[in-house]
Amino acid sequence: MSIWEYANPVKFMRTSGAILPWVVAGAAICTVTGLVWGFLTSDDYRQGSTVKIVFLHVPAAMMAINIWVMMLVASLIWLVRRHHVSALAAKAAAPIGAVMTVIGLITGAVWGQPMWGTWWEWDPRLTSFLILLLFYIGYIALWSAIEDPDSAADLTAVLCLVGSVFALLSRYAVLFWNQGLHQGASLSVQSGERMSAVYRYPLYLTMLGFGLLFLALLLVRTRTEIRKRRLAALQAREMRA
Amino acid sequence: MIALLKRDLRLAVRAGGGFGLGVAFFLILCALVPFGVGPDSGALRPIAPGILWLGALLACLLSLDRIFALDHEDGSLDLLATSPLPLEGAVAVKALAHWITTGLPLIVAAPLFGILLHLPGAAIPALIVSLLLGTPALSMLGAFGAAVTVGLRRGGLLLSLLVLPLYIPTLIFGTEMIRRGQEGGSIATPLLFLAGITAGTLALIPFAAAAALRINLR
Amino acid sequence: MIALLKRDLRLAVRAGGGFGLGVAFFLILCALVPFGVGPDSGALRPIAPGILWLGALLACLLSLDRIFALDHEDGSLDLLATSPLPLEGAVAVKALAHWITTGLPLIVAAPLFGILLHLPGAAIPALIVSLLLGTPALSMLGAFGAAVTVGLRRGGLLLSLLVLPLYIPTLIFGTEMIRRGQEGGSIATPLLFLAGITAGTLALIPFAAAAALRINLR
Amino acid sequence: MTLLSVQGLAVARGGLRTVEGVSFTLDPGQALILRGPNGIGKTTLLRAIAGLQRPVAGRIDMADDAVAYAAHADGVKGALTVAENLSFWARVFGGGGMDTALSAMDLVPLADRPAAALSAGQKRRLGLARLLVARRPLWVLDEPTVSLDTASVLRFAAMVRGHLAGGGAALIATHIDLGLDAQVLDLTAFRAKADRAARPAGFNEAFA
Amino acid sequence: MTLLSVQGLAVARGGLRTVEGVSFTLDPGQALILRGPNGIGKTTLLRAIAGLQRPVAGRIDMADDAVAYAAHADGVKGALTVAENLSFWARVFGGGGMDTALSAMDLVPLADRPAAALSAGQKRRLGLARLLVARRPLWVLDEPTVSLDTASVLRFAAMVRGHLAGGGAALIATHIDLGLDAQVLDLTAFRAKADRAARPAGFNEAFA
Amino acid sequence: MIDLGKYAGAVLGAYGVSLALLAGLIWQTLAANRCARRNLERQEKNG
Ligand code: HEM
Ligand SMILES: Nc1ncnc2c1ncn2[C@@H]1O[C@H](COP(=O)(O)OP(=O)(O)OP(=O)(O)O)[C@@H](O)[C@H]1O
Ligand SMILES: Nc1ncnc2c1ncn2[C@@H]1O[C@H](COP(=O)(O)OP(=O)(O)OP(=O)(O)O)[C@@H](O)[C@H]1O
Ligand SMILES: [Mg+2]
Ligand SMILES: [Mg+2]
Repeated sequence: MSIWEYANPVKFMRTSGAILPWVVAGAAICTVTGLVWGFLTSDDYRQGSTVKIVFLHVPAAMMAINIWVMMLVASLIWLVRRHHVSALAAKAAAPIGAVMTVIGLITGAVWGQPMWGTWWEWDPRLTSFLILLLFYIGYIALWSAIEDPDSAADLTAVLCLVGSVFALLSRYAVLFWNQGLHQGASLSVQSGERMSAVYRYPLYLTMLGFGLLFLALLLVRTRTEIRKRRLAALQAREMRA
Repeated sequence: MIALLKRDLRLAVRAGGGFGLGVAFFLILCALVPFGVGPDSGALRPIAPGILWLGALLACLLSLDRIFALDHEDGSLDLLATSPLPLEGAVAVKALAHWITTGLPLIVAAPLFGILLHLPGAAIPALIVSLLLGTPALSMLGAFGAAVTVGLRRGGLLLSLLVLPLYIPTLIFGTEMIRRGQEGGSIATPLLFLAGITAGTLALIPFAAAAALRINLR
Repeated sequence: MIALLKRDLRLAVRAGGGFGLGVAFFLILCALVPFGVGPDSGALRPIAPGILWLGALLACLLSLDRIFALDHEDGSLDLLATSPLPLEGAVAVKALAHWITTGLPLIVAAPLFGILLHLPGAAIPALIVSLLLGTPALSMLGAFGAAVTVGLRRGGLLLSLLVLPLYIPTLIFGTEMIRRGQEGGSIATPLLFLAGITAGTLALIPFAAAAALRINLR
Repeated sequence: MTLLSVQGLAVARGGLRTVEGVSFTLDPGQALILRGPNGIGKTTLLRAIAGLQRPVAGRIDMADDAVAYAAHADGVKGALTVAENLSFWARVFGGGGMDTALSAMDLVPLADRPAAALSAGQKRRLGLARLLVARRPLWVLDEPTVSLDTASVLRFAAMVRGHLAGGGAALIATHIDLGLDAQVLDLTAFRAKADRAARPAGFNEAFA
Repeated sequence: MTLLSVQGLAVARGGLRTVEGVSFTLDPGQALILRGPNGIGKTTLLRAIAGLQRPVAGRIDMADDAVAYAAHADGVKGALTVAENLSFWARVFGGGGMDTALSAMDLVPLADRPAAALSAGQKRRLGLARLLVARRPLWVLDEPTVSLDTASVLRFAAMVRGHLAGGGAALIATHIDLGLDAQVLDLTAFRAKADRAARPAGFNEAFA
Repeated sequence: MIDLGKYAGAVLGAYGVSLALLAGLIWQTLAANRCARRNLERQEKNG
């Protein structure tokens, strides 16, 4: 059978295959040590042992947002440069982002139960997250509903663009609607030292770990998508012949 | 019959078939309600049973036109009507397929959404049982409505209009059941009514729907 | 353009076009809420703005797939795309026709339903203004969703899934406006936001929708 | 033994009669071509014979479950593959013979293709292949060769000939020549008159 | 002055090329018939020329807004009457000539009938009448005579001849003979090869 | 063993569910990849 005449997928498969083991190793090391370290830290005087949840909650929550941004960038690249791999990368990233969002929601909910005495509260932060999940679901559903890969890539990219704008709008609308209970960003520089170093370093480590984990999963999933597309392409060619 | 069921299920899970969309829609609806009525649990708790049932009902409703309209458009319905399958059986099977693809996932997901709306844990069993008893009637009544409106190009809204009043008894007994579960009362009476409505619907509506289909095919 | 608007309106009022069904759906929804929540005004009043807006939103939603799907199926959309009309203009005109047939009747009927839900008279102007400002955005966003899903056979549920999250800002500012009207507060801020969202949507979404249509016609 | 006998048949569409006084019989091995200008009522007549609508007058005699009907629309599901589409109908009609049907209409290379990705003529071929799996003696076909290229029309004619040779019969409405050795019935002569018999066909005649 | 010039055109469907290297020109007064077996890519080619999809390679040169396209589907609204349907398209295309269009396709007696109550061939005639009100020089027609009876086919051919005589041109994909005096282009020779040029037509070629 | 105090259920639950979700995601990713690779190899060998 023919080689892949279009260079992009080939190049991607080669490079990703080369760096994948390193990424996987890094992700495993950072995530596992970060989580174990975090789990072994002493309890917070106010929150008790629940503070340990932060090592899952915050990295997952951050990744959930970052992954959407990455999808937006990939969609733009596809729309402007018609780079097939970037469309597939956006497709591959969406389920990871959705799972991260769900983890953020669930850890938050479990945390909220002892802290605020309720599983779920319509706090703006949490609500925005739920909305983000809705956008993820819509995006994934649209990808899976359209059979033709070219139209699917284009339409999901358009949806991602419009969706990003409205996700942002929703964020402001929700803030306007209800001022909430949720923690502010205590890692940010301006707000000063709100989280003690005991928690900060393992948290940094898990955040790095989750980032690498996302990268590893993204690479593997994109490779899967490329293979699936190649299989479909070969079959389509065969049928047409 | 089994061939028809299998085909409908397969069509539902294929690309564009919309399996699982019902649940997603349900989730969105539950998420939208607090934006409308405000976030505090005091306002949400009393309307939670109503919202949950309404969400189930609308998710059901939005997927109704699939039951016959697609088959009508591409001519399959004509062919089914001239096939050896009795039309009543085809109606029942198609309603069953609709329930499996729409009602069942809703029932599984409902407790989660109950939490979003601050439904107390004690009401969860009542919620599940009421949906389990009620949703088959929704699918069957929906099939009837779909059969009546099948000839109309995009009868979606009219379909809703026809079917919603038929859904009212189910809705009322369903929410009543959850409310009593919430308050810890006895759920026997609404349960009985709900079961009765569903049983009657399942027994009689296929005939009405098949008759409507025959008229529309003429 | 005007020919297209006239045709769409004419199609809507002809048999099977579904004019007025939106209002009927709205009515049914408002009539069902007291069944779900209980009839006393104390429970109804705080949720009334939300219910009214949610009803408007759902009524809008149910008629969305008409915007392009019918024209796609019978080939009119291909012909429109090869006609001298710019596709962006066609999108805008079709959204406008949708608004006239669905949004406008809702706005006219809303005060009545507000009274049904014990909305105080003082909030009625806010209700009307909020709907007047908000529903055009609903129609336009709906046109976008319809354009994205037009190639899919019966994308109804998927369409709702895509469109409802886009409705969230409009819904929030709309209800907030009525709520403030109810409480006698200043409605300037939500009004400004609502107007801003609608203006932005009307200005930009036609291009996105036309792009989606072109992709789907390809 | 006749497969189908039609006596003084009148059919109506939109509450008005289209053709009336149509009589013919079809024996095994026979084919009958219906002709007539657009709008005379061919489709309506065929639907009545397929049992989809009731005749206004006259009688249609045939065995139960004898008809396989193929209409303007093919009843093909775009989301299913060609083979899945066909096997569904095979199961519904309790027949088999998928393979012969696929090869008769030259669909074997397309068998695993989703039907949405077929061209107009390919889709039509799939619709016609369904007739073979239905295993019904009487084929009632409404413009079966629309969109077919010349090779496919020949293949279809061969399929009909095979069906006739096997003791079947076919009633075909068409505007083009299929190269079949069949009687032709021109419906122009049977156009319904304005003044008509006792029973009105529907609201429109009852009040006309 | 040529109305349409196509050079080395390649078009794709489902991410794969169907035909490639197609070149021809159409001058005023000329008609070109496209032939080829089912699924070769006639519809795809016509859609590209009508501007509904982008060609993968090659160029299409013609004036802006020169094309009137008629597809498999007619774009007829069942809820509107025949006259309303036609006048809508007349207004969109800024043309007039409703009456000539109606009489050219013998639709005058049906003018006030809702289009849903037309038979298959009558609906098609309405779809073809639209071409006359569009007043575009280049007609791009995809199997225009489907469902038409012999008389209507003749009428349609006369309409095309009138269009050509008036300085128009027509590009027609069809399987049957229209009796037009036109060149014929058989697409079979242009079927796309497996190995192809640099830029892929879509996902399927990019990854194959 | 470290003492989680009265919030043991919450902490362990959060960790359990999250890690299960992550494991599920990783497993699905790998399984899909394996499946795609196998199908593609089969296709390339045959065709
Ligand atoms: C159920 C839903 C919840 C969601 C969706 C959620 C979402 C988020 C997000 C997105 C962040 C990242 C913020 C940033 O990067 O600045 C975050 C951080 C955080 N959340 Fe939550 N949260 C939830 C519940 C909770 C609960 C119940 C608590 C505890 C009482 C909590 C405590 C925290 C803390 C301490 C941080 C770290 C803040 C920081 O230092 O940046 N969250 N959450
Ligand atoms: N959505 C699709 N995905 C993949 N392939 C497709 C799709 N639609 C059509 N095709 C294929 O593209 C090719 C060209 O189709 P096209 O409709 O242009 O053929 P055609 O020449 O018009 O045939 P016909 O005479 O049957 O109308 C066919 O082989 C068809 O199977
Ligand atoms: N819904 C309807 N209401 C009223 N009249 C109708 C309706 N549908 C069709 N007709 C009319 O009934 C007559 C018979 O239509 P029918 O479809 O049977 O014609 P046909 O012979 O199949 O024509 P064709 O060759 O064009 O397919 C036509 O004159 C048509 O205009
Ligand atoms: Mg006919
Ligand atoms: Mg074609």
